[in-house]
This record gives sequence, structure tokens and C-alpha cells, in this order.
Amino acid sequence: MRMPTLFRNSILTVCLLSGTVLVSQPAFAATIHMIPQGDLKILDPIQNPGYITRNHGYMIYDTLFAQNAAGVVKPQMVDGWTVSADKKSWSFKLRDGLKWSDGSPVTAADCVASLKRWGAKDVSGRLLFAAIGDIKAVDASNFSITLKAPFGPVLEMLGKPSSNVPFMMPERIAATDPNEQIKETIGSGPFVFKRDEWVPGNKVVYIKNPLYVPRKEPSDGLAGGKVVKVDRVEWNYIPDQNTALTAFRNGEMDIYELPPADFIPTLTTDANIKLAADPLGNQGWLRPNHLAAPFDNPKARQALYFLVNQGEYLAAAGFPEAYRHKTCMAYFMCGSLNESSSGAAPYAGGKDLEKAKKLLQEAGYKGEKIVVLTPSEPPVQAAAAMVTVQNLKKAGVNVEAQAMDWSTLLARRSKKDGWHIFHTFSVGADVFSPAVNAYAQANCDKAPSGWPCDTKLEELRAAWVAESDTTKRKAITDDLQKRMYEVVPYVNFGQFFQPMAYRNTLSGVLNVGVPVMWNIEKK
Amino acid sequence: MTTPYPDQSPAAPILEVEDLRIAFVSRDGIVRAVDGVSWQLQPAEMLGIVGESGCGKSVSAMSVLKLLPGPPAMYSSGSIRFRGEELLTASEVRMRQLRGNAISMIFQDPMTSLNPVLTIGEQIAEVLILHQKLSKRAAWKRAGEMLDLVGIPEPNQRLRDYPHQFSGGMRQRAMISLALACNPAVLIADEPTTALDVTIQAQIMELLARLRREMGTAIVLITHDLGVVAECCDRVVVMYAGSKVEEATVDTLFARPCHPYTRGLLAAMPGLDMAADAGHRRLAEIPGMVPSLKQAAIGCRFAPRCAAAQECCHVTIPELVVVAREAPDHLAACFRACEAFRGELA
Amino acid sequence: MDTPMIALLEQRLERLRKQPRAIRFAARNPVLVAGAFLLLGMLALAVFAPWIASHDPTEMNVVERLKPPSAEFLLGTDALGRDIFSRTLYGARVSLLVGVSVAMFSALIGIFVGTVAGFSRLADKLIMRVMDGMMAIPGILLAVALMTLIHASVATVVIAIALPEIPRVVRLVRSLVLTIREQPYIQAAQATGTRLPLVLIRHVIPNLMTPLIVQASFIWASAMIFEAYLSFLGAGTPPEVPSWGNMMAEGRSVVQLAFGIILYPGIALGLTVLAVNLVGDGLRDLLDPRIARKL
Amino acid sequence: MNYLLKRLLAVIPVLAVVAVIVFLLLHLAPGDPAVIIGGDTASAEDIERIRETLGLNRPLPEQFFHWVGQILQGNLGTSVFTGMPVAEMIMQRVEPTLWISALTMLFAVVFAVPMGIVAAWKAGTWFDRAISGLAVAAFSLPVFVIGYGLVYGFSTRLGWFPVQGFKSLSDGFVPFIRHLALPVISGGLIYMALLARMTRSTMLEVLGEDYIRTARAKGLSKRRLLLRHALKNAAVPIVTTIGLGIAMLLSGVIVTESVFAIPGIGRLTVDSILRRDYPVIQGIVLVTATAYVVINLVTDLLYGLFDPRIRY
Repeated sequence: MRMPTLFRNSILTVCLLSGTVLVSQPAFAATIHMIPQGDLKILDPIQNPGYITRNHGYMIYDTLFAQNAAGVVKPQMVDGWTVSADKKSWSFKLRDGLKWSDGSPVTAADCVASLKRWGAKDVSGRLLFAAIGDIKAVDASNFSITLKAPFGPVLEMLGKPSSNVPFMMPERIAATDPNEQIKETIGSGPFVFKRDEWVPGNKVVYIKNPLYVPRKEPSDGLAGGKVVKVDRVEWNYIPDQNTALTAFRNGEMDIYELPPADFIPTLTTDANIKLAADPLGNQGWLRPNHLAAPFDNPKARQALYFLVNQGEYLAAAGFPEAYRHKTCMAYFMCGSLNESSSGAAPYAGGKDLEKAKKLLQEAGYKGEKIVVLTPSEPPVQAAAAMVTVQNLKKAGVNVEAQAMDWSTLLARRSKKDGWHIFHTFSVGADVFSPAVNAYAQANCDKAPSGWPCDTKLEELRAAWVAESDTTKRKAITDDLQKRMYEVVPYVNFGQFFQPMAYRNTLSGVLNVGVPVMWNIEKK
Repeated sequence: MTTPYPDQSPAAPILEVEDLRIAFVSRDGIVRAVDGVSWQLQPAEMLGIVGESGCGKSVSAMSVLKLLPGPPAMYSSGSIRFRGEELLTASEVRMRQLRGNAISMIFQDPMTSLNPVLTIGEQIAEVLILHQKLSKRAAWKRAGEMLDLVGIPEPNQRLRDYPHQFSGGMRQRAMISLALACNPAVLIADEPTTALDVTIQAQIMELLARLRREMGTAIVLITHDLGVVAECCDRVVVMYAGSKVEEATVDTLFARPCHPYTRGLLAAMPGLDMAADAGHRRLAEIPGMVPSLKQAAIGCRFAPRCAAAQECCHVTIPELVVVAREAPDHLAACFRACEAFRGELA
Repeated sequence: MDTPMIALLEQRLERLRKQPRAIRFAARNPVLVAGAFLLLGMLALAVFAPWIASHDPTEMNVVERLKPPSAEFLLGTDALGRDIFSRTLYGARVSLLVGVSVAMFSALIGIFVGTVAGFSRLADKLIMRVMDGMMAIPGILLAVALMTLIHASVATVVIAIALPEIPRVVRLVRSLVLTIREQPYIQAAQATGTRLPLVLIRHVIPNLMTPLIVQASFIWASAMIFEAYLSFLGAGTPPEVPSWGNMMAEGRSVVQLAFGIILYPGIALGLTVLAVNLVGDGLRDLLDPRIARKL
Repeated sequence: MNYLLKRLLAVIPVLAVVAVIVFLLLHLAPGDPAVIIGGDTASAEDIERIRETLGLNRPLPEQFFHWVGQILQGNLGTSVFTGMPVAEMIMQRVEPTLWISALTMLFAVVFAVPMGIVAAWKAGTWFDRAISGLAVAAFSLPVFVIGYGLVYGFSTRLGWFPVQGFKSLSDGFVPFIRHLALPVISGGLIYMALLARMTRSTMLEVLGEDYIRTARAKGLSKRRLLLRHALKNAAVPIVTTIGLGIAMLLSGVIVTESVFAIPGIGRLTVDSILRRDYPVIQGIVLVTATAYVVINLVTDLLYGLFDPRIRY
């Protein structure tokens, strides 16, 4: 059958056309293709604490201070700062020559406005601003903070590494209400967000920020000089994990931010693939609903400790031995500055279903239905929920596993009733200190879902942030953790290391738990 | 009234069917639809083939053009010769040259016999282009003439119409013009008027008779309507349960039917003159049912329903015999045919 | 007297006729019989699952994660250490249940709404607009939306899959009712004074059965695949309820490590859908070649 | 052509029904964008304030009429998350879905219709059984299983095709086709099966009609009989199936888009549903519904082309 003429002509014209187009496309020196952990949906790192939005923040924004690899806070946009003897009044001087991506200079007023917006939303920000009497810009490149109450970790807060990072934005943008999404994406970070090439759900594009002036020092953790060695970065979101792995192994992608745990063994065997994991690791959270019987009684919550065998949870999530931390009873991450073992003694024996059953009876549990929210995605939370359901069943609890997708879970848990347990996990940087650990809050209704309520725990937290001397703070940490073991705001179901995978065509990949693109060179 | 014969010289018959046997093979059994039938068709003659439905008349007609679907239908014996050329063993290519060109056919239901999505002109022109290699324009002109010939008003305009824009009668006329477009030697008409009402029926039969005269086409008329046969046909073949039971010229058959089945058929016809002394007499009917053709015939198939049946009828299959010396071309397949001819049969 | 050829055929037919009726029935419609046997096999697996299965399908032992087929785990284990063989067997229950109930649910509602639309001119206008509206929304979107918005359970999966099928059934039933309504035997029934509902039940609906049964079998087949799509998009049957669909969906992220997780339920689903399609085809040819073929 | 006018007017009530169904479906169900924007560590207060800024607390009818009002002015609203106008988001992702649907349908028709015709022509032979067998088999496997198989075979092992992604036509014809080959085949197999079966049964039915017997009596060859007489009559049911197929395609493409990471409308809709991005969901469903209704209209008009009895 003769090919219909229409069809034949269209092919010819297209070939000619495509020939010319290829030539005119701008050839980039080097482009990094990354498979992000998720689809970038929200561009406001203050309004939304999601890690994908935080990573977007690190691309286009800069911070006053930043934590180096050892966890010590180093200046970034700040040139120098002074603090009064009584640690009450602080003044900061900005580095000169800092510019926004639209060319306008960075002023102290911008920083003050950004800090205020961050302070209104972030967990530790709220603690800091509760202690601040006055914060104002002295002149174009100096601003001062005067405390009205003692607050130790001021610098640690300004250099907070994760969730709701205090990114600096131009004043007019920082003036937006923290609960409303910012409209523009102007930052002073190493990259510029190419809004016109953004295809939500598929592709996010950043190009090198020509106006960015990195610090002189070599890059160290999130601090130091953020030198950009590539021209363009593309985040290519691949919804299907199997396709993502195949594409990455075929070399179509350079970086695979969050490969599912089960893929780690196959990736390690591949010669031209390297893995880099955040040394601190992540912590799994089993969160009971403090308002739903029987978990309104501390005894019932304490019974949960006897249900958790951390190795079992991490194995179910698929993490190989090398990426699981041995059972860690510290609430503030094993291997962190605030690691402590106080209060863990009664539960050192690990999983003991009989003790759990006994404690539940003592708490007055008479067999009513316990609802565990079980998401189908993401994999770690899904696996953890299934393990808890099974252990509760084995402990004779009348448990119902209600299945749903992650968005429904967020909705269901924001309601005070209708659920008893859900699971999530957090990056070590959001867990390792009482100031940043959101789920350690016990301020009743103001706390995130689960709503722990305990004045003593709040007092200890307030005392912790007020203390600036590290040794005294250590003692407060121990008391605080002991109290947490009594109040049980959440149960730690395991510390694990989530590696990022990248191909050996890249060098200089930083190992900080956040997929930062500076310092990376592509052969 | 019979039309006068063209000079009926006993030239070679244009179409001969000799001892044709066709069986339909299926899991439930073998149906002997046509069980040894023979007849001839002279040029420009009109032969009527009569019989109840299911007696094999349509099957034998369709087999002339080998239109029966291959697997179930099976020609177990006999031959069909057109101008001496054997058709049963002819190749499909040869058959295609004959169909619609030398032998063509018209069917019973005009409503569904024309392709609803093609114009009348296209369907007629197609056969002209195929067989007579005419150009498209010439074919359409000829098609227009054919429509005019069959009496359809403003033929050239109607060529562009679709079948659903034609009435039943006009569609049958279109079918006829399509069949006769290539001036075929033989036209097989399979109950052309059954689906039409009486007035149109008469017009179609009159048209067929006229065309036969003008174009000299021999016509095989298959029908169960004895009235139509009486009016138009020259000779008649009566079939029953797959085989020929009687053959004669129209006059002799209607005057002196010999086979009991033919006599029964004629008796069953309500004549117009009967209305006068109606007296509510019941119409004569032939008792019993047409036999199943799944078993081989043992005796005469009509024996069970035949009033004049004797012992021998049930045992041996009656041969076709000449009923009387003075009517050599009047044959009947009945042991008592000669008695019937002489009127001695009740 | 027969020609030798027919006589020969006669003997062969004689031998054929001696075979038992069942074999002759099978010889006549092989598609239907093959499909029916395959389907009965799957149904048997589903019904006798507890006795055949080697493990409790929901019991996890995390130590045995992603094991290849072995003596203990006939077809290996999945990402949570559950036995694939047992889950495939129990999965048959859910998948078949979903398939059948979707077919029944959509057929019943389809008959009711379709007949009403077919018979009352006023209702027809309204119903058909709503049906067009429902058909305009791609089925899978309607299902995913329903699944994510209502508390997920096998029942909601059935509703979510059945809803997009209903307009198609209503349209089919309506068109059939419109043709049947014109049939003389309906007018005859009405002429003898039988009231409308009786006419519907005794005359109209039985005539719908043939094409509806065939359509229901195709809905049954596509429903099982639809369930796999829902789980694939993250909105399917709850994870702890084993069904072929969510087994394959869960297995897809580890398919490169243990493709058995997708392979075995995939084969089971494929065979069952094949069986249902064959039965559908066979029924169509057996029951009423003319009307049914219009599908 | 007042029939055309009537049909176009009939589109409005259908879209109205679609709008109401989608709006109610989303707003009456638990969960809303505010909770998702609030994120993991948001307190109930934060979520309430976000809900306030998004105006989700206003009474439902008010929100509905506000949304409808916007639509009438041609503004589909903006995404609650990305802040991008819905129309722009749709335009960004229309090209892949259109290309996949069109090529899948072309692939299906180009293979299925001839297969169906030959299967009908050689009905009962091994070829016919093979076609029917293939059709039923292709119908029995989910698209993503076929997709994974093809990717494993042709991308990982043979390396002929890329694993995922989409290159627009402007990026050059070869990369464009290489990226679309596997998705089109994996999605197309099912429609090929459906169409082949449909063509076969329709052709068989037509071949049994009287006018085919007349055509044979005219001495036409089998080829001409099939293509000229039979096919034209079978065209109407085949066009209906293709019309239905396109409708199914709009939804079937979602899975293919997910497997091959193609930025199509289907994937965008599922993502929006999973994250409760109301304006985007409502916008897309309206657009796909309009497309569906238009396709239906076109197929109906096509009937007239093939079958003179249908006159408008």
C-alpha cells in the first residue's frame, strides 16, 4: 500500500527542520542531571519544611552562617560579628559585594526581614525570637540582635542546617506572610532558578549565578567557599523507581539523590557508581497520638518501647547492615554532640511483647481498636507501619491498618481523633538538638500532630536553649532525655544512613546529607 | 398465455446440469441438499424451477456460479457445463470471468442485495469496468442506459443516488440492470419477486420477459409461485427434497401433471374462478412435512405423503420416465406417472 | 444411494456422534471450554488457598527478605519477607472478588439506569448527559480520585473501578432497550395490558442478558487489570490485603533484584484475564452471534 | 448544519456535569492542599492559617461560583503549589500526551485493521486463530509489565532506545522517535488487540451480508470485495472503536507516562490528585473532558463520511 503522500511529506520537512534546530541549541560546558528525591512542588522553603524545597533553597539562597563537616557553625554571608560579655547583644557585619540575582545589593534590612519571616515559622526560630528583645538593621551592612532572655545557641540557630533553613531573601519578598507562598525566587545563592524552563512534575533547571561571590576558604561541609564548577543543573523527576534505577545505571542521569534502600547492594557492585551518605544519618519516628486512648496514658506509650526492635524495622525498610546504625537509644542521634543514654535503662532489653502486653493492661487498655495509618508510599514509612501493625497484633492488640497515600496521611493525622500511630523519619540535622527537634516539643496544641503535652519537658527545653555553657547544657540534655523516656513524645525506630548515588564522571561531591551542587566537577 | 418461442432450433443447450449432487457437511450430519439433479437450458429460453422452500432449488442455482461457501458445501458428484465448458472443475479465476459477464444472478431480497454505502451508478459501472474494460465515463453512460432500459425515470440523475433512496421495486430493477449490464448469456433469478407486492411483481416479471426478448438472455427462474411460472416460463422443472420429480413444458405440466407432488401443488393453488362456488371449501393441502435430508433416500422421498403410494414406492427410488410417447419431453419420477398422464389416477 | 465420498463422511460422523455430548460440545466451542477450565482452575486456587498456601500471606519475617525460590518459599519472598506463593494464592481471592463484584455492580446499575433511560424520554435526556459527563472524565482519574479521597479498602476499590464502567453499560443497555422496545412482542405484551414493570422484567431484561453477560465478562477482565493500575499509581487495595495488583505495584521497585515478585502474580493475572476473555468470546459466539457481535 | 450546532450546544451541559462532579469529589473528601503545604512538622495552627490564605475556608458554593466565574473569563486558575497558571502547566505537558496518543492510535490502526481484515478473510484458519490468540493475550497484561519487559529487552540489554524521558519534535526527529518508540509500543499493543478483534468481528458480520454475495456474483476478486465493499461498511463500527480507544487512551496513557517518566497530562493529573492541587485537577479534567467530547463529535461526523444513510 503506497505511503499516503501527506505522511511522507511531513517526514521530509521535519528532518530538514530538525537538522537546523540542533545546530542553534546553546552548548553548555557541563550539565548535571539529578534524579531528585521527589517532585519540587513548593518554592517557599519557609512556608514548607519539605526536604525537596529545602534542597531548592540551598541552590538559590545563601545563609548568614553554616555548619561545617564537624558540626561547628562558620560564617557564610557574615563577615564578622561581636557579642557582649553578658551574651545579650549581638551585632553582625555582612561581607561586602553580596548581590541578589537581580543585581540589587544585599542589605542588612533584607537579612532582618528574612530572619523575622523564618522566626515566625521555624521550631527553633520561634524559640530564638521568644528570647529576642529587638532586632534591627543599624546600616546597609550591619544589623544587631539584643536578647531579653538568655539564649545559648544563637549562632547554631542562624546556621541551622536543615528544615526551615534561615535563607536570606530580599526584604520585599521576606515581607510575605509566612503562611503564604512567596511569588518570586530571587536569592543570593550559587545558582539561579530558571523559572521559564520549570516543568512541575518533570524538570527543574538551575544555571550558575554569575553575581555570586564565594568565600575564599575551601568548602567544608555546608560552610566554606561554595564554588560552582558547572553551568547548568537539571533535576529530572522520575516517578517510577524501577525506571529511575535503570536510567541511572544506563548513565542517562549523573546523580540519584534517594535510591530505595533495596537498590544499595546493586549500586555498590557497579564499578562506575559511588555512594555518599550523611555521616550523622536519619532517625525513624513512631509517633503515638497523645490525645487518643489508650495512648493518653504514659504507660501505654511506654509499652511501645517494648514493641520496637530497631534492626527489624530497618531490615523491613530494606537497609543493608552497613547502612544501619546498631540499636541507638539516644533521642538526639548517636554520634551527635547531644548523644546521651540517660533514661534508656528500663528499655535496654529491647523488644519484649509480654512486658508490652502487661504495660498496656496496666494502662487500662481493654481491646478497643487501635488505628495505625499505613501509607503505600514512601517506602521507609510504609515498611515501618507494616512492622508496627504486625508487632501490635502479636502483642494481642486489636489493631486496624488503614491504608492511604501520603497526602491523605498528612490530612488524617492533622485531625485530633481517628488515629493512634503513624511513622515518619527525619534527617539527623533536624533531630540532634532539642532546639531543632520538632517532635520533642511538648507544648500541647501548638506541637505537631501527636500533641505531646508536658510542662516539665517544655521547661527543660527552655532551660537547654537558655544555657550557653556546653558542659551545663550536657547535664540538661540528660535530664531532658530522661523526661522524654517518661513522656514518650515519639519512639525512635532506628538510626539509618540514606546514601546518595552518583556516577564516577563527577568529582568533588560533598557528603553533607543535602544534595548541594557546588564544588562538583563533571568530566 | 405463453409467449411464442423464438425459433426453437434444438441447438446445443447453453447450460447443462447433469446428475448434480451437493451435500452440506456439519457435525450434526450430512444434509443432501441436492441429490442428483439434471436439467438443460436452451439459449433465450426461460426455465422455471419450482418447489417448496428447502427443496434445493436455490442451492442448485447458486452452485452454477459456485457461490456456495467452500467448507460446508461439497460437490460430491455431477457436472455443470456452460456452452460445453465444465464449471465444477473450473478455476476460481475462470469463474470470476464468467460471473456477471456470461452468467449473472439476481436475488430475492432487493432491500439488502445492494451495497448500502456505494451509489447505484458505482455498483453498475463496476461490473462494466471489470468485465468490458470500459473507461469510467463510458461505464457510467452505459449504466445510465441500463437504468433507462429497466424503466427507471431520469436514469442519469438517479445513478448518483444510494440504494436506501430507492423503493423495493426500483431496487430490484437496479439489480436487474446490474445483472444484465454485460449482456450475459444466462440470468439466474432466485425468487426475484417473492419480497415484492403483487403489482410490482407483475411489472418485474413483464420486464424480465421483455429483456429476454430484446437481449436473448436465457433465464432460469427459481420460484415457489406457480402463477408466475405459468405466465412467463417455457419449461418447468419441479423439485422435491433435493431431486427433480417432474419436468415438462408449461402447457403440458399445467394441463396434465403426472407426479402426485405436482398434482398436489396445482390443487393447492386457489384459482380466481373458484370464488363463485366457494361454499367455504377448504383449500387442498399436502399432508405431512418435507423429509429431513440427513439420511440417504431409500424409496421415493414423497412416498410418505403420497396418496397413490404403493409398496414399491417405499423401497426403490423411482427413475425419471417419459410419461407418454406423444409427449417425449415430459418426464416424471414416479412409477405411476403414465397412469396419471392418462388420467386414470384418482 | 450415496456417492462413496458421502458414505465415507457418514461413517466418520457416526463415530463422532458416539462420543459423549460433552466432548462434542467442547469440539464445537473450544474457546469457551478452554476459558472455562482455566477460570475454574484459578477459582479453585482462590477457594483452596488456605490449604495449598505454605505460609500466612500477611506474615512478615524480615530476615527472609527478597529470597529466591527455595524449598521453604516455593516462589521466593517479597520486600517484607512475605511468601510470594501464598500471597499469589490469596491474591487470587481479592483480584477475582474485585473483578466479579465490579462486573456485577456495574451490570446491575447499568441495567437499571439503562432501562429507565431507554423507556422514559424525560429521564433519558438527564441520564445520558450525566453518563456523558462521567464518561468524559477518564476512568482511571475518577478511580484514583475516589481511592485517594475515600478511606481505602477493597470495597472502595470495587466502587472506584466500577463507576467509570457504569456509563458504558448504561449506553449499551439503553441502545438495546431502544431496539427491543420497538419489537412486536413488546407491543403485543403491552397490548394485552401487562403493566410496564412486568413487561420490563419478563420481556425486556431477559433479552438484554446475552450482550450484557458478554460485556460483563470483558468488564471483569479489565477490572482486574485496572486494579493493578490503581496500585501502580499508589491508590490501590490496601497494602496488607494481598492482591495481584498491589503485589505487582509493591514489587516494581525491587523488580531488578527479584523479578519473581512481579512475574508470578503477573502470570496469574494474565492467565485469569485470558480465561475471562476466552469465556467472554466463547459466550458471545455461543449465546447469540448476531446481537452480541455488535459489541 | 444545525446538527453541528445542536451537538456543540450539547457540550455545555456535559462539561457542567463534569465540573460539578469533579468539584464535589475533591472538596467533600478529607484532606486538602493546606495540610500538604504545611508539611511534616506543621502544627494545627499553621495549617489553619495556610487554609485561610488559600481561601479554602470560604463556603463551597462561593468557591464553586468563583471558580466557574474564572473559567468563563478563560482563566483556569493557578496551581495552589507551584503558583503557575493552570493553563500554562497544561500547555507545557500537552505535547507528549498528544504525541503518544496519536502515535499509539496510529500504531494500533496501521497494524490492527489489516490484521483484522485478513483474520476475517481467512476466518477459521491458523492465521485467524493466531490473531485472536495474540489479541486476547495482549489484552491480558498490564501496560507497565509490558513496559518493563520492553525496557529491559531493548534499552538495558540492546541499548537501542533510551530508558525514559521525552524529547520534543523540535529537538530533532531521531531523538523524538527513539524516546517515543517503547512507550507507543507498550501502550499500543492493547489497542491493537482491541481494534484487531473489533475489525475481525465486524468484517465477519459484513461478509455474511447479502450485498457481498451480490458482489461475488458480479465476479469481483476477493481483494476488491474486502477492501471496496466490505471495509467501507465495516468502517462505522471501526471508527467508533477508534473513537472509544482515544477516550481510553487519555486515561491509559497515564501508566505509560509513569513508567517512561514522560511529562504528559496523565502524570500531571495523578500527581495533582495525590497532592490535592484542586485548581490543576479541575482545570485538566475540564480540558480532557472537552477533548473527549470533541473527539466524540468528530467520530460521529466521520460516520456521515462512511455511511450515506447517516445524514445530519
